[in-house]
Amino acid sequence: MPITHPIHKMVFPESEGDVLKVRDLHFSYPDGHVALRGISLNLCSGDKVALVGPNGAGKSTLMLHLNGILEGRGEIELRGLRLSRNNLPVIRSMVGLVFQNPDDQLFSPTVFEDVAFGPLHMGLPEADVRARVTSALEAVRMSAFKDRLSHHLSVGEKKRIAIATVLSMNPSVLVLDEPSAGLDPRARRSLINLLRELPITMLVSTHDMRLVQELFPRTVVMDDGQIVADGLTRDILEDEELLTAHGLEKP
Amino acid sequence: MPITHPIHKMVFPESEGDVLKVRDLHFSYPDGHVALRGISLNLCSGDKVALVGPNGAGKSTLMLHLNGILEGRGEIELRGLRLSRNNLPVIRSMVGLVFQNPDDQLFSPTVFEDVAFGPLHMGLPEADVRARVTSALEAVRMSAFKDRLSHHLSVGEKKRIAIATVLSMNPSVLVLDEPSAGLDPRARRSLINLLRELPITMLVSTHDMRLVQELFPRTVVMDDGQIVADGLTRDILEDEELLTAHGLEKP
Amino acid sequence: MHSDAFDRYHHHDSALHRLDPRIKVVVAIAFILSNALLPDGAWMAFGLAWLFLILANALSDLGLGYTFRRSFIALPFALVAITVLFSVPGKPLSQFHFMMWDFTVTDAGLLRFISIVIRSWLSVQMAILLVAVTRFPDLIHAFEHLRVPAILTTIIAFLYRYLFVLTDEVMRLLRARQSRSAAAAGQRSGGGVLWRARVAGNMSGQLFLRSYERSDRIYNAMLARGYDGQLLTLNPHELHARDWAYALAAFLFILATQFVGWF
Amino acid sequence: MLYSPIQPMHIPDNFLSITVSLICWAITIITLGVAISRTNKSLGERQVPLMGVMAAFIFAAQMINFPVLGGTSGHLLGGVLAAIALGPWAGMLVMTAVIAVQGLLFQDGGLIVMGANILNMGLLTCAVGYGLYRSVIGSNRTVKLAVIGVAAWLSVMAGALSTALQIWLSGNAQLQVIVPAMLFFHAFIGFGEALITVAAVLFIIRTRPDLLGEGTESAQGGRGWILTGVLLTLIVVLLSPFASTNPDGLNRVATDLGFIQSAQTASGPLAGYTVPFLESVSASKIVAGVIGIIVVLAIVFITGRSMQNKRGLNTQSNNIQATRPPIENRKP
Ligand SMILES: Nc1ncnc2c1ncn2[C@@H]1O[C@H](COP(=O)(O)OP(=O)(O)OP(=O)(O)O)[C@@H](O)[C@H]1O
Ligand SMILES: Nc1ncnc2c1ncn2[C@@H]1O[C@H](COP(=O)(O)OP(=O)(O)OP(=O)(O)O)[C@@H](O)[C@H]1O
Ligand SMILES: [Mg+2]
Ligand SMILES: [Mg+2]
Repeated sequence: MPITHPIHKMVFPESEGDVLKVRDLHFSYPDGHVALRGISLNLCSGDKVALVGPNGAGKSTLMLHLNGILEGRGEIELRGLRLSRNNLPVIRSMVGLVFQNPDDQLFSPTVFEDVAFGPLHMGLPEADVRARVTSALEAVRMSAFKDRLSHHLSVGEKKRIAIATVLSMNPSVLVLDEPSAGLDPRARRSLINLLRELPITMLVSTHDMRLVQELFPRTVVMDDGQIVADGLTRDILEDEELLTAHGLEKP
Repeated sequence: MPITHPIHKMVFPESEGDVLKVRDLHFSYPDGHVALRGISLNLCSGDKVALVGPNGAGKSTLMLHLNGILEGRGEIELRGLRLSRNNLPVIRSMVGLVFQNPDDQLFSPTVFEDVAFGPLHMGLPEADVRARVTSALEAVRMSAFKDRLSHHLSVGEKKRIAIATVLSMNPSVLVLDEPSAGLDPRARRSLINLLRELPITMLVSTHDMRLVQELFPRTVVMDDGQIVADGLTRDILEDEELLTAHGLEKP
Repeated sequence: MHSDAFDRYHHHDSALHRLDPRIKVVVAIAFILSNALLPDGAWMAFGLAWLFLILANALSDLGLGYTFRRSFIALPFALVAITVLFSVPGKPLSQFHFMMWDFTVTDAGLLRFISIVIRSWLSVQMAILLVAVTRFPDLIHAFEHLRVPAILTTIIAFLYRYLFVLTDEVMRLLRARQSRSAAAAGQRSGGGVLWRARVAGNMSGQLFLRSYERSDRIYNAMLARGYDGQLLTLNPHELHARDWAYALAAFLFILATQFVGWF
Repeated sequence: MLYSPIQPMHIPDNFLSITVSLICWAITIITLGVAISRTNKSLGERQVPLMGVMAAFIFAAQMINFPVLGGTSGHLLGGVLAAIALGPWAGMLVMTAVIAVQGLLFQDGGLIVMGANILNMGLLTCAVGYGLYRSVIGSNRTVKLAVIGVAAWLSVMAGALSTALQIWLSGNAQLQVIVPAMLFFHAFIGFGEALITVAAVLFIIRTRPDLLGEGTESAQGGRGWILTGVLLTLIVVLLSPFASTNPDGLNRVATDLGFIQSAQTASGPLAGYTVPFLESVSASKIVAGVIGIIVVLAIVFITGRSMQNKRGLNTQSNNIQATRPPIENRKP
């Protein structure tokens, strides 16, 4: 199985410096299943990076490490701050994690309450909270939905609100787990436009290779708990051997 | 908005006769929402038909009518048998409905019990039930999973078992609601191969336009409770105007 | 999905695994009942019961230590029995004063306490062994055969099936909450107790709605496959001579334990 | 955190005497028998998946916790929520399934004492909760929520009180110690239960108010439930202080009923399960056990039989004939 060598440090034109550094991260689930076997990854400010790989590659597991929900062996640094138990709350305000299923993310009855959860939990004064909610909803173009019940929204709308719930925390990095799953073509298109517009560093896991091609200059391929390729998207998508070896397909 | 005219009767080369006839079907949900506004549709034996359309078009609602779970105004005929309260059990054995989420479909603790559920409720003797379970599991290539517990399966495996649960009823038509949602490329590919092999009439709703292109000679487009186009897939996929008008995209 | 931790079943192919689930259930209950009937301080009988447990363990192919190790999880409950020390009349051993009450530890109390802990430890190990060698669906079938009303066993079967789906859902909800439980640098975070309780309540309400709607979809799926108010299953269990032999041996052993305990 | 939350009310095996365990089983089985026939009448064929998934919901919802004070956390027990959302009878069945699985699969509570556990955590909580809720069904939202909160708190206290009484009747604790200890501890748990239940109900009212209509409209024996709720409330409110400050009265009653031996002499350790008219302590214990077992088996058998006969007929099968034999008869 020929595997492109991971490129550990890539500087893209728009990069300004390191936002996220992961060094040699290992993790096993309590039942003994080894999910991560030495992950190293750098994200620079402004990067938009796709994370692809077959089911069970460990993508979600890696993402759950980035704001300390899971705790593996290895080093994670955010804007120079090393992740540890003591600074978890601060780290969590810097990493905005959006889960695949927006229903998991939206647990409050109204959109406003949901978007306000993060800022409220951070102990901000009320005026700040309101300001943040307003601007987060504006960023995802859902200002009109402030008082709606989350429960009754369409999947595409829920997805946008889910992104707003982390934007309201002013994160340095946005980490999205399979954002386009289950969307119809129109909602998917509108999500792509939204992600393109957001001026924020992001790491996005997906099975949607066309999304990768359209949106992300850089792609990281994972399989079996390891990074097996990391480079320019156009190079990776040309490497048919690599793709089929890891259960992927050319768009 | 230019709309291709629905083609009410299309005879494809492999057709042998009508399996399913829907005539002028109307339906409103109890809350007053009008979901179907006069649907007419014919399916011939051996047809494999894709049902596409934006979220909320009424695809799932239509499918729930085909075996009498919802009851609207209009006529539905299966192999010449008119659907009515009295023959519901017979109709239900003729229409194999597979829901989007296999977790909703697999409600028994073990795979065997789930696949046996349909035949048992048809009142078949035990030996027949066992024979049907065996052949249904063989058809989806999951014979080895008979005694497994449903909740330990992967999504792709669950999907196959969900299809087996209706195959065991020897249906005349297979009706699948978004079968490829949430599958990774490998599992999706294996599902496509499975559907291609199954020698059975099927109506499949999906948002996956590439699946439509690969698998289905005929496509039906729904929007807002109506059928807005019905014809050869290659014609419909060429009609960019039609596609964008109904929130779809060329694969 | 990943909530395998919920499944206590261990897959092996031992004599005990192959035994008819009805026999296993009845013997386990008889054993637990027999423990409850033993008098305090019947050390010999306790020893015999332990021997029974060890024999069963040996038949199970799980390794002798399995139930023993698992049983420690249940042991903290024994502390609840501490009140027994003071409540049984007998010869005082020691005395102390706490708040407005006087407590006297008696010899009979101590005897009762030790006996209760041993008996309940034995019982817990048997229960652990039972679910470790019987798949839960088989257990449900056994209860069906033992005339537990079908509606209850059916609810339990559904509970078992959706336990995994819903706990996965809860895990994801909890993670989502956790990942947004942030603090600005140098700020105290967390909100008040009432607010936190409200968030937990909202999550429960959310889960409730989703469960309710899921049950609708399941009902549809059942209708689509011919459900008409009755749940039918094929029951693969048959009692063989071997099963009866094991049952007989077990009951004789348990009777012997009772005999030793009382005379 | 992949375990079922450990609840202090789950009694393990051997912590109650055989007699008390069996009496609790008898009460539980009779109540469940009624519950089964009532739910068959009111909910129809849709009940099966609904109650099954709701049972899984209660189980899963118990994992949702929130930090309270000093590292402790509160979570839902669910009896009141189940009773409000599904109606009292269905709520009881759902709670029974939850407790049965906790006992069977996780050894969280014993098997012989499961009757007591179901009674304390399933039946009583649903009865108190629904009874109080039923009395304010027409009222405005604030009153409703307040009463639901009180009901949730009381349901936990009722369960705790009944647990305490069972332990005492088994001769394993002194009344004046166990009652205040259990109630004090559970007052806090009940507080968490009340907060979460109210918030969850509020959530449902705001998003799907129609769901709460359904369980309550089926209010058969509506007045009866109010009476039950108020009665149980009174018992908790009056009995708790009485039991902890003036145990002698209750002791006398229990002694007269033959539960507790007042003798302070040699037979002390065997206090617990005796048939009063038998002289030999050990023999009477065995007889008591055997009688209890026979009674329970008889009840199980009879209810099982009658349910089996009713099931096919009571399910509301308007469009399908339900003539097939139920599960039990289709053994190969
Ligand atoms: N809670 C858990 N306990 C045990 N094993 C787990 C758990 N969660 C995930 N795993 C296992 O860890 C591996 C990585 O899982 P992960 O969810 O990170 O994959 P993924 O790349 O996100 O896959 P997908 O594309 O399906 O989302 C898989 O083999 C999975 O089975
Ligand atoms: N139980 C219900 N009560 C009221 N309205 C409903 C109900 N279920 C669906 N609807 C509405 O009926 C319309 C059709 O819904 P349906 O689920 O059939 O769409 P769909 O084409 O399957 O969409 P999707 O692609 O998202 O699955 C939608 O507007 C939906 O909001
Ligand atoms: Mg994932
Ligand atoms: Mg649909």
